Amino acid sequence: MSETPTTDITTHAMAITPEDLPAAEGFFKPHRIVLLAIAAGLVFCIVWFMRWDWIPQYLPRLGYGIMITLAMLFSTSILGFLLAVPLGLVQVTGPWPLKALAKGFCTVVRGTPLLLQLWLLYYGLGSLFPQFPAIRQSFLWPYLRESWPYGVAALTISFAAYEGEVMRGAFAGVPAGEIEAARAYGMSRWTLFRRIWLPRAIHRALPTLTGETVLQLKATPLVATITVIDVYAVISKVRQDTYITYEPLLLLALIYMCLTGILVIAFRTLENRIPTRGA
Amino acid sequence: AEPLKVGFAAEPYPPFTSPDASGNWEGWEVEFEKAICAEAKLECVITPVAWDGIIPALTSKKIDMIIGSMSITEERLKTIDFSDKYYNTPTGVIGPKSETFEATPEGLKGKTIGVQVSTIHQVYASKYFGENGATVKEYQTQDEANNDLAAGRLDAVQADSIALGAFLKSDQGKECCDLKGMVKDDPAILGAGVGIGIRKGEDELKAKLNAAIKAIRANGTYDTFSKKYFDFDVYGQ
Amino acid sequence: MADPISFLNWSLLALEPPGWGGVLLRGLMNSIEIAIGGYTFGLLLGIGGACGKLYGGPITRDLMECYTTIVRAVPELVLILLLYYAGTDALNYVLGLVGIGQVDISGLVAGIFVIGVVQGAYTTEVLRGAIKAVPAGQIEAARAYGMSPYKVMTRVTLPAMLPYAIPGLSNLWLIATKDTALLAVVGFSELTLVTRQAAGSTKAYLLFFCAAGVLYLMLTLVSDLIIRIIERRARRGFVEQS
Amino acid sequence: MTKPAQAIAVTNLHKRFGPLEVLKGVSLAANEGDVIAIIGGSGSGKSTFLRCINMLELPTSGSVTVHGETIAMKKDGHGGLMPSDRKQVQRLRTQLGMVFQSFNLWQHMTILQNVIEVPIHVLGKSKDEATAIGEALLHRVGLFEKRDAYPAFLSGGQQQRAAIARALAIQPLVMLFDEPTSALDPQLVGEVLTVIADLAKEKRTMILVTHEMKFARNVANHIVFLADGVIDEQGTPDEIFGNPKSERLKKFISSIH
Amino acid sequence: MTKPAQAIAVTNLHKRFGPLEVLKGVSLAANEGDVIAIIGGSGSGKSTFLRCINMLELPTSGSVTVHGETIAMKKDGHGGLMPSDRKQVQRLRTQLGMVFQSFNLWQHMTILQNVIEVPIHVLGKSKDEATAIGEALLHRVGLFEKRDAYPAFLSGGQQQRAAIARALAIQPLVMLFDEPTSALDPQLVGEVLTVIADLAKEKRTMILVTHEMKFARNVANHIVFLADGVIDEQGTPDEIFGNPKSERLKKFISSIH
Ligand SMILES: Nc1ncnc2c1ncn2[C@@H]1O[C@H](COP(=O)(O)OP(=O)(O)OP(=O)(O)O)[C@@H](O)[C@H]1O
Ligand SMILES: Nc1ncnc2c1ncn2[C@@H]1O[C@H](COP(=O)(O)OP(=O)(O)OP(=O)(O)O)[C@@H](O)[C@H]1O
Ligand SMILES: [Mg+2]
Ligand SMILES: [Mg+2]
Repeated sequence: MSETPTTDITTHAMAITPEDLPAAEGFFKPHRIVLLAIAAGLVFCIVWFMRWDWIPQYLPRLGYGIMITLAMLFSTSILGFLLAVPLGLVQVTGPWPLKALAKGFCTVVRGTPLLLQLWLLYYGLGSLFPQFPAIRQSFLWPYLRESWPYGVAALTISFAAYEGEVMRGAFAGVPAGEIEAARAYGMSRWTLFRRIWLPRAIHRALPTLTGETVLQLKATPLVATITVIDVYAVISKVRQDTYITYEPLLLLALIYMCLTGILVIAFRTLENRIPTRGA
Repeated sequence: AEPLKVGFAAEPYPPFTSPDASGNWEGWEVEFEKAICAEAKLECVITPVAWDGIIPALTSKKIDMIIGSMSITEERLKTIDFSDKYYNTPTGVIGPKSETFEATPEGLKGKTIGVQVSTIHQVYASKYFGENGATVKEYQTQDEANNDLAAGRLDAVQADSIALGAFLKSDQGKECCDLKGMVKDDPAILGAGVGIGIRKGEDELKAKLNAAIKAIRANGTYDTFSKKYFDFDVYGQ
Repeated sequence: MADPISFLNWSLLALEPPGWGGVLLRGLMNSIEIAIGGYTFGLLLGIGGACGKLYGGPITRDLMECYTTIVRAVPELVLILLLYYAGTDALNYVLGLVGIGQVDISGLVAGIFVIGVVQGAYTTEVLRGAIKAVPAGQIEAARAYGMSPYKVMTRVTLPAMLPYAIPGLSNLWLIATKDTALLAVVGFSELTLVTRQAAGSTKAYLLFFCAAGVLYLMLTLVSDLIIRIIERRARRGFVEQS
Repeated sequence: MTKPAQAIAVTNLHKRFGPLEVLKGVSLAANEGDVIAIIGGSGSGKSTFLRCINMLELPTSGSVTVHGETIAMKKDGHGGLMPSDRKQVQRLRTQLGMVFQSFNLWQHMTILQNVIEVPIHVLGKSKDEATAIGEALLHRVGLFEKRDAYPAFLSGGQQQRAAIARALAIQPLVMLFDEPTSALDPQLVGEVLTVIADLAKEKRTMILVTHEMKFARNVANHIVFLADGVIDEQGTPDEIFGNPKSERLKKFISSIH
Repeated sequence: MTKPAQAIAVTNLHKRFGPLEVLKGVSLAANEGDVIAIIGGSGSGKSTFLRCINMLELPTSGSVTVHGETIAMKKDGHGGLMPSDRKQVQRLRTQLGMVFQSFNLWQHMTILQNVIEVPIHVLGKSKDEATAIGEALLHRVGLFEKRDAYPAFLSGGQQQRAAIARALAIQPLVMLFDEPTSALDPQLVGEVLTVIADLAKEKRTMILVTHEMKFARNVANHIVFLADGVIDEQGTPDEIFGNPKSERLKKFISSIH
C-alpha cells in the first residue's frame, strides 16, 4: 500500500517537475559555459551532417500531430482527474463494496501495461461492438468506428487509476484537525467537502499532479499504435516514407522535451499561486 | 562463420509468414527462405523484427537480409539493395459484401481505406485514393487492417492479392467481405515484384541469392512448395 | 466468423500447441528476464548516477543532470526506439573503436540495455532523493564520533537511506515489468507482442489480451507481496506514517 | 443590573470510550460573561469534556443546552447518543467558537480567507461584510499585516492568534479554548495569553482548558478541577489556589512549581 | 594532589560565514574534571563554537588542542583553514563525545546498536566487549529495558539519554553538549538534566551550551558568557550570576525570569 509520499517519489523520479527547472541566477558558471559550447558544437554537427531536408514537407502534418497530442493530453487528464476524485474519496470514506471496487479498479489498471489496455479496448472490445446490430445502428457508431475514442478511454482510465491513488492519499492526508475545525464551526457535510476537504486535498496533491500530467504526456504516443495520428505517428510516417532512422526520432525527442518544458513551466506558475512550505 | 540473420516481420502476414503456437514460423516465405539458404549453402536463422523498423534493423546490422514480402521500389533502393524478384502478384482491394464499388479513385471516393504502413500499397493508396477524396488509414500489420474491415471500421482494404485471398478464405473474411477488384498498375510505385532486402554493397551475397533464386526456379523446388499454398504461379511475369 | 463463443474458447490457452498458453508463458518469462536485467542494470547506473549527482564535481553533476532530464522528459516509447537503433549502433561503433570489434547484440541484451538506461535515470532520482532525505544530523553525528567518510557511507548513509528508497525502488520495479511491453514496438517477443501474435492468428483478441492482462497482474501482485516483506524488514525502527 | 442570562449548561455528562469511562457525570453552567477555567491532570478528560459540548465527541448520556436550547439527542443503538437533528447541531455549533490546541487553520487559505470562510459559507454573510469584520478582528489580534499570508508561513503564536480571530468571526456566544498555548514554545505563549486576557476583560463568555495556572488564576472567575472523570472541586480562583480542600487538588497544585 | 591535566584548549578561534563573522577570537581552556557552561543570547555563536571544537565547522583561524595534541590545520585557499590530516581529526574526534540538541540517533539501529556502533566500527573493540560496556551505560542512564527498541519509539527524553550513552560509549576525554534539553518538552527535561548532573558529580570533563540557567549554576564550575562573537565575561557561577559586571550580562540575566 503506497502512501502519498511514495507515489510522489516515483512520480518525481519519472517525470520532470517544476523543482527541476534551473534557477536563472547562478546558472552560468565557467564550466557550464564550456559544456554549453560543447553542446552547441554537437547540435551543429547534428544539424550539419544529418539529413533534415524532409522537415519542410512534413511541417504542417507535424503541427497537426502536436495538436492531436495536446488534445489527447488535456482531454484525458481532465476527464481522468474528474474520475480520480470520486475514486480517491470512495477509498477513504465509502462503504466497503464501493471501496473494494475502487481499490480493485486502481490495482488492475496500475498492474497492467497501458499498451495492453489500449489494445484490449481497441482490438478486443472494439471488434466486439460491430457484432451487435443495435450498436451498429446507434448514433454512437460513427464515433465507435473511429480509433481516437479508444485512445481517450484508455488514457483516461489509466490517468484516473494513478491519480485516484494520489487523491486517496491526499484525502486521507488532510489533517483531521482541519476537518474537525470545519465541523466545529457548523459546516454542513457538503460545505465541508466543497470548501475544505476537496480544495485542501487538491492543494496537497498538486505537486504530484504535475508529475502525473507529465507522465500522461509521455504516455500519449502509445495511441499511435491504434492508428491515431499524433505527433509520434507523424514521425513514424516520416521514418517509413524516407527510411531515415535517427533524425526523425531526434526531432521527436526534441518536440517532447519542449512540450514537457512548457507543461512544467505552466504548472510552476500554477503552483506558485498557493505557496507551501516544507514538505 | 556466423549464421546469417534473416529478418521476418514479427507481425503475422499469412499466408507468407506467420508464427504458430509452438513459436515456429510457417508459410510460403518460410519454405522459400529454407530453400534459398539450402541452395546457396548459407546458414540462416529467422529473426523476427517489427516491420516498422525492419529497414533500420537491416542497416544497423541487427539482421542481414529481409525476407518479408518487400517490394522492390525506387524509394527503398535509395537506402538498401535487393536481390532479383522472387514473387510478384497484383494488388487488390476488398470491401464489405453489403457494398458495391470499384477499385478506382472514383469508386473509393469518401471511403476509408486501410493499408499496412510502409508498404507499396500505402504509397499507392495515398496517391491514387487519398488525393481523390478517400481517407487512408495506416496499420502496423495487415492483420489489423483486415480485422478492422471485418469490424466495420473500414470500408475497404488494399493489399497484395494473395494476402487478401487468404483473408477472404478465412472464417472471418468469408463472412464479411469480397474482392472489389484489382487496382490499375503503376510500376513506379508498385514496383517490380518482391525481392530479398540486403545492405548496399554486399554484392557477393546478392549474387549468391540471385543464383539461388534462379536455381530453385529451375530445379522445381520453387514450384513444389508453392503448390502447397497457391493454385497459380506466384512468380508472375 | 469470430462469434462470441470463440472468445471463451479456453482450449486456445492450452499449454501445448496448438494452444497458445505455452507461448504466452514464454513471453512472460522473456518479459521477466528483461525486467530483471534492465532493473539491475538500471540500479547500477542509478547508484553511480546518484553518487555522481551528490558527490561528483560540477561537470559530472551537470552531465548526470542532462541524462536524467532527457530521460524524464521524453516518452519511454521514443527512448526505446532511439536507444534500440541508435544505442546499439553506437555501442557497436565504440566497441569497434576500442578494437573488440562487432558484437552481436541480441534482442535480449538490447532490451535489457534499453530498459536499463531508462530505469537508470529514474533510479538515480529515487536514490538521490532518498540519500537527501537522511537527516543531516545523522551523518553529522557519525562524523562527530570519528567515522571515516567510507564508514559514514556504509554504516550510516546507505542503511539509513534504504527505507526512503524502497518504496520508490519497488515502484520502479513494477514500472520495469510493464515497460517491457513497449519492446513490442521493436519486435521483441515479450508477452505483449506474443499476445498480439496469438490474438492475430486466432482472432480471439479479447481472450488473449485478457489472459495477458491477468499474467501482468499476477506478476504485479506477486511482486507487491515480496516488496511488502522486504519493506517491513527495512522499515524496522521507522514509525509508520499513516 | 439584571441577572446575566445562562449561556451554556451541561447536565450530568457521561462519556465512555469502549471500556474506559472518561467522564462520569459532569455538570457545568456558564452565565454570559463567565470565564471558566478547567484544570486537571493529563488524561482527566478535560479535552473530552470540551469536545462533548460542541458534539465533536458524542456523549454517552447527559445533555447540553446552549442559550436555553437543549441539543436534541436520540439513542444510537450502541448504548450511546447521537443528535437527532443534524441541522440543529450545525446551527448551535456556530454559537460555540472552538479554538484548538493545534490551531487547525486551513492551510490552503490565507489568514483572512480562514477568518471569513465560516461567516460567508455557513452564516451566509456577504463577502464585503465578512471581510470588514474579519479585518477588524485581525487588527485586534495584531495580525492585520499578515492577512494575505498562508498559515504555514506564520509562527505558532501568530497561527494561534489567527485561529482565535477565526473563532471570534462567527460571533459565538461562548468561546471554547482547549489548551490554546500548549503547542507553542514558551516565547510564543505570551502573545496568545495577552489576546485571551483581553477577551476576558471584555466579559466575553469563555470556557478554557489550560495548564497555565498563573494565567487561569488571573483571568478566570471560576475554576473547575476535573479528576477521574468527575468535578473534584470548583470555586473562585482564590478558593481553589488559596484554600484547596480535596487531597487530590492539593497534590495537583503542589506538583506545579 | 597534582594539578589536573589540560583536557582541551581553544586559542583565538575565529569563524566567519560569508560576510558574517560569528566568532571573533574566542579562547577557552578546560582542565580534566572541569564543567564549563557556555551561555549567551540566541545567535551569539555558542553552537558554532562547540562545532568548531570537533571540526564539524571549520574555523577561519585559531587552533584547537585536545589533550596536548594540536589539530594540524592548513590553508584551504578560500581564506579559511582545513585539517591537514584527516586521520588525526578522526582520531581526536573520538576524544570528544558530542551530544546534539536534536539527539541525531541513527534511526535504523536499535538503542544498543547505536551505542556500540562507534566502539566496534571506529575504535575496533570486539562486539562482546562493546556490548558489555554499552549495556552498563544504558543501565546508568536508565534505558536498559529499551535497548532493543528503535529510537523512533522512544520519548524525547529517552532519546536524549540514549544519545548521551552513545557519546559516553566512546569513553571520550571531554563531553560536548549543545543545548541537550532544548528539543524536549518541559516534562522530559528533568530526566536528562539528572543524568548530566550525575556525570558532573563524577568529575567528568564537560562543556555544555545551555539555556537552563538554574542548572548551569548548580552543575558548572565555570561559566562563559558569549556575546557578539567574543567572551564578554567568564567566571564561577557565583561571580556570573551573583555579581555580573558587564551591562550585557546584567541585561541577559535579568531577561531570564
Ligand atoms: N477517541 C478516543 N478513543 C479512546 N480513548 C480516548 C479517546 N480520546 C480520549 N481518550 C482517552 O480518554 C482519556 C481522557 O482524554 P482527554 O484527552 O480528555 O484528557 P485531557 O484531560 O485532555 O488530557 P491532557 O491534559 O493530556 O490533554 C484519556 O485516557 C484518553 O486516552
Ligand atoms: N552554516 C551557517 N551558514 C551561515 N550562517 C550560519 C551558519 N550556522 C550558523 N550561522 C549563523 O551564525 C550565527 C551564530 O549561530 P549559532 O547557531 O552558533 O548561535 P547560537 O548561539 O547557538 O544560537 P542558539 O541559542 O539560537 O542556538 C547565527 O547568526 C547564525 O545565523
Ligand atoms: Mg487535552
Ligand atoms: Mg545553538
